[in-house]
Amino acid sequence: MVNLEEIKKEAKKILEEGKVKYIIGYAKSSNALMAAPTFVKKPEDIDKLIWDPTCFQNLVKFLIDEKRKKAREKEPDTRPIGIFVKGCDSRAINVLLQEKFITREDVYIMGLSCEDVGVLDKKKIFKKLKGEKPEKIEFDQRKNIVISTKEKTIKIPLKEILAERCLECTSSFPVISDVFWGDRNNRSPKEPFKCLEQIESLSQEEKWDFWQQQLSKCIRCYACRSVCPMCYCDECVVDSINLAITADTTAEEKAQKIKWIEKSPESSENFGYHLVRAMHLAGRCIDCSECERVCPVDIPIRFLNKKLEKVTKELFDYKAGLDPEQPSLVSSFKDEDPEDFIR
Amino acid sequence: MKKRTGVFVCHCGINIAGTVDVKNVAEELMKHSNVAHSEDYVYMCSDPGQKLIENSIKEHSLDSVVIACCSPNLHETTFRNCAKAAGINEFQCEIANIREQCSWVHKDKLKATEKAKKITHSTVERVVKNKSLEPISIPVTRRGLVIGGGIAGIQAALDMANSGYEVVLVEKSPSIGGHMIQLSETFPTLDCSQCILTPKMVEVSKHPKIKLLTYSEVQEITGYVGNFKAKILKKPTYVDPTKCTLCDECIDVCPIVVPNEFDLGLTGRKAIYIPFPQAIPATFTLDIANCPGLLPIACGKCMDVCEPEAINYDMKPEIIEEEIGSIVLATGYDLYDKENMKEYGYGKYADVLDGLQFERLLSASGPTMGEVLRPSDHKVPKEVVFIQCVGSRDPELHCAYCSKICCMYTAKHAMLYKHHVPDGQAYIFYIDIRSGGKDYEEFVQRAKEEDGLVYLRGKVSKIFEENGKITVWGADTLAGKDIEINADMVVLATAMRPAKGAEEFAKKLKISLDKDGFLSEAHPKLKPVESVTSGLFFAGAAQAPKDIPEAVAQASGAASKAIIILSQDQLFHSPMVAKVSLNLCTGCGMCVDVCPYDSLSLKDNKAEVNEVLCEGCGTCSATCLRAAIEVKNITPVQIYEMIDASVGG
Amino acid sequence: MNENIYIPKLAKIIKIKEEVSGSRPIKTFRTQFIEKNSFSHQCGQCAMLSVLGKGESMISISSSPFEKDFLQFSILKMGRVTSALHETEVGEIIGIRGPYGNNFPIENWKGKNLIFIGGGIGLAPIWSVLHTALKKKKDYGKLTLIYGARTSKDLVFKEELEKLNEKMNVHLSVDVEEKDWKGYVGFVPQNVTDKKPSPDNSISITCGPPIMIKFVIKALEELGFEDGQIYTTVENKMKCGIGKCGRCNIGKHYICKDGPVYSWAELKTLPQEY
Amino acid sequence: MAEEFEPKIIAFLCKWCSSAGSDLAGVSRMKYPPNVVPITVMCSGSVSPLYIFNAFQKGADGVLVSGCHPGDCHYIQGNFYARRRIALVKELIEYIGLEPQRFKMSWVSAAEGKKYTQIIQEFVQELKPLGPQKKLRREK
Amino acid sequence: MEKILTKKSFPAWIKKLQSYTVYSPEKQENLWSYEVIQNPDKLNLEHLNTVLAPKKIIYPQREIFLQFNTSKEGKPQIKEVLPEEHPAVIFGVRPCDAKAITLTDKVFGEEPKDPYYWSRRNQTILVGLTCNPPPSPNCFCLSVGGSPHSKEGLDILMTDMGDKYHIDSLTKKGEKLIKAAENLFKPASSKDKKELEKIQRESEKKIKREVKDIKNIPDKLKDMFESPFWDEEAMSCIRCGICTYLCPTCFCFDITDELTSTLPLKGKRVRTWDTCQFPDFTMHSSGHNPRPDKASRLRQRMLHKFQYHVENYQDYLCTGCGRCISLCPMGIDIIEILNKVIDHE
Repeated sequence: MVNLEEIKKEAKKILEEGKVKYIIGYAKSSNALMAAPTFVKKPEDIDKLIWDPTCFQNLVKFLIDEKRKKAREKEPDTRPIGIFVKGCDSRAINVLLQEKFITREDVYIMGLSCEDVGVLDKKKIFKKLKGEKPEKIEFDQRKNIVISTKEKTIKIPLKEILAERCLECTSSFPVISDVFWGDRNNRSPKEPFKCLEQIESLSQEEKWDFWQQQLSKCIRCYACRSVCPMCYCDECVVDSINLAITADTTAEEKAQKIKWIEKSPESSENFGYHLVRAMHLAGRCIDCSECERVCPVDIPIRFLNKKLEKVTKELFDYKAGLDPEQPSLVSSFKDEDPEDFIR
Repeated sequence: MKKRTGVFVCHCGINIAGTVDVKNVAEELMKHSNVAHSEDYVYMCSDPGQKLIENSIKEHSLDSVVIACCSPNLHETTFRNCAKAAGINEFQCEIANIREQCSWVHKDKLKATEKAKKITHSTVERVVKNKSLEPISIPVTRRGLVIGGGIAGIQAALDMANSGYEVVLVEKSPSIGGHMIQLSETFPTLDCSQCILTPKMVEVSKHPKIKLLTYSEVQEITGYVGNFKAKILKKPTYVDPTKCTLCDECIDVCPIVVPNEFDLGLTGRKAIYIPFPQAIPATFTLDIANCPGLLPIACGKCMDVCEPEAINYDMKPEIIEEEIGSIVLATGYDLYDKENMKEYGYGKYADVLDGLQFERLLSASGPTMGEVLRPSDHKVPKEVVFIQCVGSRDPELHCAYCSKICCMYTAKHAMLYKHHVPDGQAYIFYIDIRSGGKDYEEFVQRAKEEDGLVYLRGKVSKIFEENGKITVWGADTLAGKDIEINADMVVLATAMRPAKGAEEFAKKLKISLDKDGFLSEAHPKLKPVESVTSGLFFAGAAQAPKDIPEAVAQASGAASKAIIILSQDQLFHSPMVAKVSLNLCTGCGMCVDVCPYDSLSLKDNKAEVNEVLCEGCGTCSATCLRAAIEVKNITPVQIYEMIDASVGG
Repeated sequence: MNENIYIPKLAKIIKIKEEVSGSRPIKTFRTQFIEKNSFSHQCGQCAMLSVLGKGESMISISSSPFEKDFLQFSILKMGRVTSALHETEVGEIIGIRGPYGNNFPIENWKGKNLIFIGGGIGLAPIWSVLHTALKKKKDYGKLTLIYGARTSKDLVFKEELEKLNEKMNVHLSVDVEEKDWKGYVGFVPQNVTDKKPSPDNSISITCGPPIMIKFVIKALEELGFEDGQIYTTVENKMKCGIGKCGRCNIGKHYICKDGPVYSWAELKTLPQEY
Repeated sequence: MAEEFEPKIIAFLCKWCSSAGSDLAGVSRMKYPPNVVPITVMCSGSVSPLYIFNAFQKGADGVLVSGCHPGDCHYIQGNFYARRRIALVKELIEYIGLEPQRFKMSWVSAAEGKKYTQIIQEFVQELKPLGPQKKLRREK
Repeated sequence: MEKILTKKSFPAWIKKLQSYTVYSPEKQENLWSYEVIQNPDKLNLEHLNTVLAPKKIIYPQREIFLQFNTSKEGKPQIKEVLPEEHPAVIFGVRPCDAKAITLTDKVFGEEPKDPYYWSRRNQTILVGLTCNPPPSPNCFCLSVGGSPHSKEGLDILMTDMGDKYHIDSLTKKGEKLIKAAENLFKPASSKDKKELEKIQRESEKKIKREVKDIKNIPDKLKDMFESPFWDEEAMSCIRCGICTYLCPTCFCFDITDELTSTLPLKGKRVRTWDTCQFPDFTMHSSGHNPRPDKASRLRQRMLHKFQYHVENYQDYLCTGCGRCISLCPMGIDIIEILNKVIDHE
């Protein structure tokens, strides 16, 4: 069992020793159902830290900010960043290591096992609460969640409100860490890609109708890419501006920047964006599902990523984020890669 | 400035104009805001046609041109030269293929014209964004490297050295000579292999331009055409060749006996040895793998007896670095492994020999001094069965290819056997006889007719030893019956395989291999000695099974190709190479992984292109998630515009 | 029905002059509306130029309002739209909407000495007011221009600058030493300090890259200029030109509407987000 | 009578094999429908998924990517990377509901003019009953 | 004019509004969204906050400004594209969202007026609904000068009174709408009015979240521009556009050209929503960015809403709908930030 006090003790120790620059962890937010990222710089602030199934966020995203900030500083503090990492988050760290975006020395990984739980799905709870504001939540034996609103207190089995990806998670503990709390029990859901069956069983036209309906909702707030730890480019290929401008970017380079998609939230452009996004995450997505969680219009984005995860596994026996040393999916091949689709 | 493009639509007589309304194509493109001039002409590639283009370029101050005509494979160079003559950069000229890919394959004039417009429009979009480029010049180190000291390597090294270039010849064994020096007599002329090869070996050793490194292995080759760097490991022989007098005293005292490679295990040798009497360099080698130890306490007998004090146990491996302009690879072949041919008793029965072993038996310098005696009991074999295609031409179980030389050497073997044992009987199992080559067919006929060899068409199913005889079960498919021969000796014409370690070596050099593991040439017909990596050439059996004359011819071919590079002050490379946008690159290294030419590397967390190595394939560009790398003049933005034009948007 | 403010008016390019070549080229475009007198502007105002298919870009009008027949823009090739503008040829038609923003209060400056301080392409916004002042020279006191660029090749309006020498004090500078350069060597703010324009009864108008403006203001303050005597222009990214799209918002101001001309006294009250 | 629907096809052909193969079809005067506009690229490995999505967005009714047979790549292994990448694209666009017939990959060697011709003929035949591709196409 | 309409008759009223495009909140899976009503009988006004405010109807995320068509010779053709003339009614508008429309009215109404906005705005009738209970746990309209039964910006305000609606017609446009089915309405009795007052009072009590001392916020913010406070608060921001795209008052936009043909060059100029939270929003083409980091962008959002807009229009650019709080992926809470601002030393 993960013991929060032990985590705090370690946090305090490494902060006092100056071993880390700061610690990225979770704290309570104004919303009882969702923790907020917190950045603990001083040992006296460690009491803010929490660890429970409301700790949704994949904090690895903030390592990108840190890297950018460091690049701007003249004499950067090169100490590692302490970071709370769940099983899925740790795979994100591995991908960043694999793609040489960070080095192992940049992070002090504080691994937390989700054990037999995981994180909540806010939307599922929302459905159960029918709009009432939760005032307080408690966890009962890691089996149930007890939610109190103004009017009532309800007890819901955790299984009913855990995030889908947690129910389908295969390794709920970090695969890479410097310190670790909790157990390393592997879960093995019988059918890891069962969630895709429903869409896959649709006819071509039904599939189209489904995605057309879902993707036409997109308002292109880009929260899915903003939250994704794999989306660390200074400038996204689908943006038509030239953000990564340096002093020697020529006018011509800026002028030639391709508009792969238009800014208009039209169906074609939304598809363009989401297809490129999915492609660029093939072999990189570690299924933290943050993209889907943050989507304000409830697009089931995870089903796009998950599909490619499945294809990648089945066709190429490739799984993202398990080994920082393996070559990337698209920068490697095997002689026996399937080609039955090729004429 | 806005590009001023000229569009020239060729009629190609009626080849294009018969199906495509060329005037209409020219008119349509004139609507393009970058097209400053467009016209059509009956034969653009003719002298007047080219003159017309030149004049138009000058008259309309064009800075780029699109020629809508036949395939770029035919006249791209013509028109680029023409553009150059008119004063514009050759890379500002592109070809729109409206003949092979349009007029010749369609009938409907209206639709073909529409398609021709799209193709031409798309090419205009490309050229509008083309940059003027200059070929990349590369300095040349005028020095060659030959890897492998068999007949092919020797020939290549001599040809290059005799043309006046310094050559480094690297051989992994203690002597040059390769397999040819093991042979007895050579088909079809039956001249003595050693007699014809040793003079060449001596020439190599004496040649002032050749630096011979035996008992050495190339460990690494970096760099690129004209500028390779080779790292060569020279293994210690523990004998100083300048002091060694070849007195043989050390051999006499050495207590260790191991199978002799030169005789393919038919004889033994000591741990300190000279591979064969005519070895070049003529010196002893202490075989450290078999020597009981270098410490004098362990043995040290050889050192004790060596009067000239040539033996030095403290000799260390040496890394030699050489700068090289071009390389000839002649790593040769080995025979198909015994392990693979157990059904023929190969490796199990002493009297089942392979072709090379039999060569040694026939050789005057061999274990039997040229007498044919069977290894088991040193008796003269009276019945010998020769089996062809052992391991070759057997796609299911062994090698799919034909080893090419076996028909000939088996005929030679049987013939020489008969010369040695006139009352002996030679049977040859064969699938069919391949005797293409100068005087080859005559040779085989002579063997059949004059020496009374028995050729049996069919395969051998089983070989087993019984009562001191080797029983061969086979089939004569012509006679349609099963055959059993109780032979004294069986000689297998085993398949030729690429030399051991060649695969690993090729991987190190990033040379691709064919499915059989032989070196893969750049083009099977037109570039048979070139590799895809420029500056690297192939000679001999490393590329495919070859006989001596072929190996020699190819070696001379490879040498002349290598000399072409060495003879130039500088080389030129296509400037259509990858270019990195440093501000977009995050240094993930995926492009480095996919580059087939090792032209990309990471420097300060950014990808860096070695333009000389880059062949412009663009795989890096499609792999990069950040669009941070592209190939000049076929950039994503050009493709983007071309797609627009091609859908007719 | 009100006029749709987002629809550009068509104007023909009647003259193009290459001011600066090289990797940061500048060209001056003279344009004429197809429908006459589509608008008139005041010194310091901007207009939104359209290249259809590429987009719009806000450019300051460098011709004086006295010039009724044409509008003139000097444009540094910078991004998508300005690159497209640099590709146009005489006779081509572009779109213009505007004029946008406030103007230099030249009426209030009558009788005063005017010191124009510019760097690089920053001379363009000044050019309009400078020419207006020249036209009514007797209304004003001493006119001075302090102008510099990276190299002599990067100076705009070179020929006019030479002629200008006869009518006013012109002090040119280049950032680094070069052969045959007779003027000042050093950055524009240093040249200001060196030339010591007097603050008495003077107004200074400065325009250039943000970093230059910052140091010029410092230099002027050291020379004794009051905040109200220093004028400059702010050019943030703009899209609508009418204070709605929100891009050029700084504090309570929208630069396209409330700017781009500011006295240092005014500008000081705004957050430094330019 | 309404004119028969003529699908627009973009074909990304590698320069060394497939484009040469299509040249051979020309030299041999084989006939195939004029619906395909070829874009010759250096290697099938250089075809970015973005090109494919973009072609559909711009109104292509079908897209073909064609390279050298495995092992024959002029650039040694570019087509192997392409094979992997294109497999992903193919799965993805089928998954979102675009008709799988609209996207094809083929190996066409320089000697396979006939094969190229057949591929185009079949492709056009398969696309005709599907009608125009409107799903990913931008409104005009 | 106060009327009573039974819930049973409500669909009948809507059926009478055939000459209008009628919008109402519709539940799609978990989310509420304003959609054109297909079936008046299925209308349900018990909606929680819609993801997007009715702003999206009057000021759509994408608006075509003009179409152009060029040729190499001759002058280009530019065609203005104004929205079609089509009157619309939006039912179930929450008072905060209606108030928000009055705020954008001011921005787009300031000379020169925005023709696209007004062409839609003038044709739209807003029928509000008193928030009882509040549609979001993060409602704080009371703190920013609104209320769950505010009439500001509405043409009609409806209040749910169990089996009937209290209908308060506020403008001529509203009158017209009632006139379309006059016989369905009964005048409100004094008892009804009393009940209404009670409901309204209760509805205010149900608003649980508040900003302390909001009147002092603008002044407080003025002195906080340089404060490291913003760096701290923005640490967890991921620079997405949720807070602003979902905000009923945010109005920033971009104008871009989209091509439909390249030979000849044809296309359209479109307006799309944009947000100050995107890094490229303020970036000059030189690469210089006056607001280079997320701290300065969060600050801009806060200052624009609670200082600059107040200076220009004497009103907060925030109506307390709580959307940005509920949907911020990282739990950034505008109320908490404001309360911290007040406590800031």
